[in-house]
Amino acid sequence: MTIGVEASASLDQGPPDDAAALLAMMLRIRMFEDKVMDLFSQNLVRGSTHLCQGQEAVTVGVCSVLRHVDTMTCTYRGHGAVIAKGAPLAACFGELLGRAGGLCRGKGGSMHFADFSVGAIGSNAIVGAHLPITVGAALASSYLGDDRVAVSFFGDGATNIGAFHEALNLASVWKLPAVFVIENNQYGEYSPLRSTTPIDRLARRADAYGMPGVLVDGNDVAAVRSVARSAVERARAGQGPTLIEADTYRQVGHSRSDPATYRPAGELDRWLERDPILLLERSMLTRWSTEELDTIRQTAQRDVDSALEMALAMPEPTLDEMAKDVWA
Amino acid sequence: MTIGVEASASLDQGPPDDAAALLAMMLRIRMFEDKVMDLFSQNLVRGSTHLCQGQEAVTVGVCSVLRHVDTMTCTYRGHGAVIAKGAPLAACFGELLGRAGGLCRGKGGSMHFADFSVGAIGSNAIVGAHLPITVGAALASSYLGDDRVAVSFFGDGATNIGAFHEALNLASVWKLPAVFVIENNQYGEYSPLRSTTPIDRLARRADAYGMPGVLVDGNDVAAVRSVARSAVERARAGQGPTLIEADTYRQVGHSRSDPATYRPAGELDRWLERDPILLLERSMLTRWSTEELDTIRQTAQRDVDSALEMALAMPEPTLDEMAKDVWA
Amino acid sequence: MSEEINYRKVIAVALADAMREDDSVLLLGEDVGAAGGAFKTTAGLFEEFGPRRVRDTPISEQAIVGAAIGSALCGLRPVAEIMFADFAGVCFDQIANQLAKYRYMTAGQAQLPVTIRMANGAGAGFAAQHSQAAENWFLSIPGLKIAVPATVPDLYLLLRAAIRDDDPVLVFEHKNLFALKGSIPRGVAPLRLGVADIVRQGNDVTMVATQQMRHRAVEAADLLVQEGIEATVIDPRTLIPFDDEAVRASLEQTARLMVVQETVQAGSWGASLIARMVQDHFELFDAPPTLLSTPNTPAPYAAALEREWLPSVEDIRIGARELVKW
Amino acid sequence: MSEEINYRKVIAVALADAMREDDSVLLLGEDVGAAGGAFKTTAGLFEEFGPRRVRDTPISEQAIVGAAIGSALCGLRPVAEIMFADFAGVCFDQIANQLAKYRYMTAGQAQLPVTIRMANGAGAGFAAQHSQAAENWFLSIPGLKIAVPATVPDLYLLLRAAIRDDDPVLVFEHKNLFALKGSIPRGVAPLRLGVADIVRQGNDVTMVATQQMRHRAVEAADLLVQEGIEATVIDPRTLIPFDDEAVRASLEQTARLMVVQETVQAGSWGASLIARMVQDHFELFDAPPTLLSTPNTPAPYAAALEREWLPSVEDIRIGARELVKW
Ligand SMILES: Cc1ncc(C[n+]2csc(CCOP(=O)(O)OP(=O)(O)O)c2C)c(N)n1
Ligand SMILES: Cc1ncc(C[n+]2csc(CCOP(=O)(O)OP(=O)(O)O)c2C)c(N)n1
Ligand SMILES: [Mg+2]
Ligand SMILES: [Mg+2]
Repeated sequence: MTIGVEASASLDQGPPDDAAALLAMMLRIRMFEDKVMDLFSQNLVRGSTHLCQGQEAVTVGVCSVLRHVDTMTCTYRGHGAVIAKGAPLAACFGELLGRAGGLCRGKGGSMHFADFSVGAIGSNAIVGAHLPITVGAALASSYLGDDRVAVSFFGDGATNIGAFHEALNLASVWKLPAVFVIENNQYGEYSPLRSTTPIDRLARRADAYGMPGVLVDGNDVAAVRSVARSAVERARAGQGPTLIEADTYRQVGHSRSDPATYRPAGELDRWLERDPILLLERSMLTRWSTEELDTIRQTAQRDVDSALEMALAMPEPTLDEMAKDVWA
Repeated sequence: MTIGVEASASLDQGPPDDAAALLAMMLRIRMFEDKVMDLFSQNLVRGSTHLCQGQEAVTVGVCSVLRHVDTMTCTYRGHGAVIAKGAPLAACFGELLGRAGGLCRGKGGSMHFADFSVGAIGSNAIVGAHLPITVGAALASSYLGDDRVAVSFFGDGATNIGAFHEALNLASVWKLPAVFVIENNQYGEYSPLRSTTPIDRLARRADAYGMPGVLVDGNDVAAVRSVARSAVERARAGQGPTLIEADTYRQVGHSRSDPATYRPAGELDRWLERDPILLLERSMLTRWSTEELDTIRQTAQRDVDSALEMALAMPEPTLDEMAKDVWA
Repeated sequence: MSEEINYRKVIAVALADAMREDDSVLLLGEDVGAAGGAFKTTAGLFEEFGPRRVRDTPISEQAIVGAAIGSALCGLRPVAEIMFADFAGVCFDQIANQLAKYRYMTAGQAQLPVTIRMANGAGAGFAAQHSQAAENWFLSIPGLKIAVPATVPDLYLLLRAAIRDDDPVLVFEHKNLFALKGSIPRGVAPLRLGVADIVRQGNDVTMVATQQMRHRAVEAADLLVQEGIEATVIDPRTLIPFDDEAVRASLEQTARLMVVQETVQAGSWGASLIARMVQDHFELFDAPPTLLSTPNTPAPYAAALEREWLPSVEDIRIGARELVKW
Repeated sequence: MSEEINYRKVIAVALADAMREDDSVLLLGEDVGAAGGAFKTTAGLFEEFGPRRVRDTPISEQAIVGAAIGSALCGLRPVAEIMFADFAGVCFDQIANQLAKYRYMTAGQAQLPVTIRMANGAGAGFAAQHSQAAENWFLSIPGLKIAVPATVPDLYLLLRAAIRDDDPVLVFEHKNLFALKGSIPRGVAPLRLGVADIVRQGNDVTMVATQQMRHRAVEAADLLVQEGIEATVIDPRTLIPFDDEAVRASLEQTARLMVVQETVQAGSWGASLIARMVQDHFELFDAPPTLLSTPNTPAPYAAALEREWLPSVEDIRIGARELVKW
């Protein structure tokens, strides 16, 4: 059995700034997503949007061990991952609002955040489709002999699509420097995992590809970071890919139109008690004062607020933007 | 671990006719395929053709526990499976030759043998594409509450394609009466299994779908039959699908144009010593005389020869055949 | 007979009627059951017909279409949902190489009474991977019928006809029409696939358009009256088979053809129609046929860009005006 | 400069030249390496460039195309092989929704210098799932370039151009042309994608055809001379971009257009071309444009049927004769 639950690594062992940086990033994402909810209700966001409140520890924990040159792909529920990888908040809001100053000049929208300058090489709106692409990113590292690692985030539901299978198999047979991270938020749209998947622990699927599978508490940022670090080191050392299953929870509905009434009573509350930000703050109280934590929170809020302000001031793309970027 | 190697079941326990029937069927297939090789060289077969000499015990063993109402899907390397399921030899040759009396009136060819009247509901030329279709056949049985089982044969190489993954997962989560049989002939086209697949035993992949995976000696028809019987009974009992890996060997090249020079020296010889027909005949010698075995062989040869003669006498399809069967 | 309902909701009505009529009809797709569909187009069916007949699947489009095919081969009449038509990309082989060809390759042994429903089209800011008019992907694949309903009654009737049909039918439900109102045509004769709707009659120009563009064409036609231009608007309702005859008959009057579509020019149904018409009825044309398409780009997200990307009522009006002047 | 070689073998020559020129070029696909390709089109490359640059993959077309995309995003210039073009069905999403749209959705951040080679077309008895002219599946997907070489030099030049191109290019290698002979155009200027080849000049009719049909068109044109008919034959060489101007210029002389293709009418490149030509250059036409296509069926296996299914030299000759008489 390749699955192990990583014991929660304590942040106490790391430098104190670490925890602060992690908390700050998680707060930025949470506050960003909360703002997006507001923007919804003001009808400022088109199409659909998929939020990640409750899942911040996964993307922040993993991205905290990556450099900008390492690549990251993610899903339509990707705001958090792209922010965690280092994309500027104003350009993120701008993209969401379809503005010229957006990450993709307003052409991609909520489901297609990308910022190549920080290694966020694509959010994908087709379930699982970015996994083969991640394999390609890892192939490039291996081919060029550099030490970049390719990381991919995707949902529990995505483990049932063909692309998942093909990608993991190829990454393993070529021993590529890739890390596959399942954000197991317990649901694929409105379907609980057990209704679509005949096994309970998705990390077990790693066995089918001869790669290690690791289960981790996805609401414990330190634990996530620890397993991610091992997987990234393994990848850099040329030992091949790892599958990480991070157990977490989507605190909001699947998308803007989902009130999430299908959740059993009490489930959300139980998970809110294990809110990743709450858990981190609580663990930090041994070394940090409440005031210090408040300052981190206020800074994050200020950053998010001013980013939104900047974004709202951005112009819409001009019409000549439409024909651009089809071809090189 | 769900994998077990089934101990070779002896045919001695069964009625004596059993062994004779199995042998006769295996010989028919072998002799059919040998004839196809001849037809190649006479340029009577169009496109490509994929032969199954050496793999007969798998399809014959499995199909021997099926009824005509049970469905079977297979690949472009499907002559053996379709014959084992009960399709008439003359119509098989006719299809190969593109004649009006062919199974599919000459419209399908070598890669698309099908005879719905015996439950052979399709040979597929797209690797893995028939697996989801098999799930549908099993769904129909489950929906209608009858006791039909849906069986699918496919290659080792096919276990790396997305459709395999989606099909096995769905069959398992719906507990459908399906049996998935990997004909592991050690190669996908020219690629040995280990070059494309990071694990050595494909039956292990069953774990990823919460279904039993069974490894069996695919050259031992009795052993194959035994594991197939268990899997079919399990399916009929509503306990869901099984993945069977039958270890065997493709004694000829991948397709007409392949001289199979990539095989390591001695490999073919070692497998020829374990030729499934040879093994069966040897085991039968305790209860059957050499003369009796010869008679079975001669009958098979006569059947194949006369079937080919009939097929060669069949007319080509008339041109009005072309426009038929696009629509119901 | 004239119960008011919207385009979104009539889908479940048609499905329920079909399921009551025929026990071999079942539904499968992602969240079509307990949740009532990502677009709520199957709301209530799970409650009425239960989990045997309304089946939630994993996110496995190849398995969904394959399961539909296999169950059809074995006597069922499945209706599969592919949530957004764009996801036909991940199961394209099952649709194009399996579903479409199975009957032919087996010389008619295989029965394929399969319906595939998909939410189609642009206009609501879903961006490039969720906004395609994917019916154009399947035009060159013999063996598939393609329905593109634009109104509530057509959606009801085409869905019923698709499910009753013994051939595979792809039904594209335009997601920008979900709020459109109309009445359920109950007790009405079943629709034959391949019969156009002559939405509007006029002698100056023949406009052919489907789904969202049909409504824009009608709106433009209404405005053109002020300029003294009378347009015929034809909605073919199905692209395969296509009611060429309806278009030809109208061209006899108008001698001018304009097709409006929400896809690019190349590989489109509009270009195919125009090519057939000029080949078969060249003498009917007094002016060059006009095809109004999107620019040669994927669908952009930003509101201003997507608005510009789709042919507008104004584009149609200007196009028709020029065509009539020619 | 005039080394004789066949269409099958020139592929490896072009690939080797590209790989020698640029170390970021690598090949991936099923059995492209050690085995030299299912059609032996990559023979010798593994020996020269080794397993790092010539990579055998599992049977996982989604992963193959995805790996090409991802590696291109990170600086490589991959050439992926999809053995038969029909298998584009199992990786259609990766080609149509990812490869084609990635640059646009990221507003030009993504670089996609990807080439996908596929064996295309009918004529050798491979039946319905291995005989399609799959270039038609991609016409309506903006973001892809499509090359359809018909001769040895064109195949060499187009493959080189595709690999050098910074956009995704699908290169369809027609498997019924593998034995065709020709010379390697070494030392010749690189070809620009989007420039037609005027194969033959004549004032009576303009024939446009690609791949196998180009050769039949030329053969028919040669025969038509006996009847006093002089045809221009244009091979566009790429379908996207398409050299409309070459066709227009020829129509100035001939006023008659005939397109020959090995696919059905609907959704085809030929129909698209005709629709553009009549829309943009209506006044040039003295007769209805003619599109010669296959019947509306999948490719049948039997020799007699497949022969009948494909437009023949005789079909072309008759079609041209009638068109000129019109
Ligand atoms: C191929 C494909 N099928 C279906 C969808 C529609 N869809 C979008 S999100 C989603 C659920 C995905 O669940 P999961 O992988 O668990 O990720 P989560 O949304 O929970 O983060 C589905 C079915 C899609 N985008 N792509
Ligand atoms: C989707 C797809 N990819 C590739 C091929 C080409 N192809 C035909 S057979 C084959 C090898 C299959 O190997 P395996 O599954 O082991 O079956 P075997 O041929 O050994 O019986 C390949 C790659 C195909 N037909 N379909
Ligand atoms: Mg989920
Ligand atoms: Mg094999």
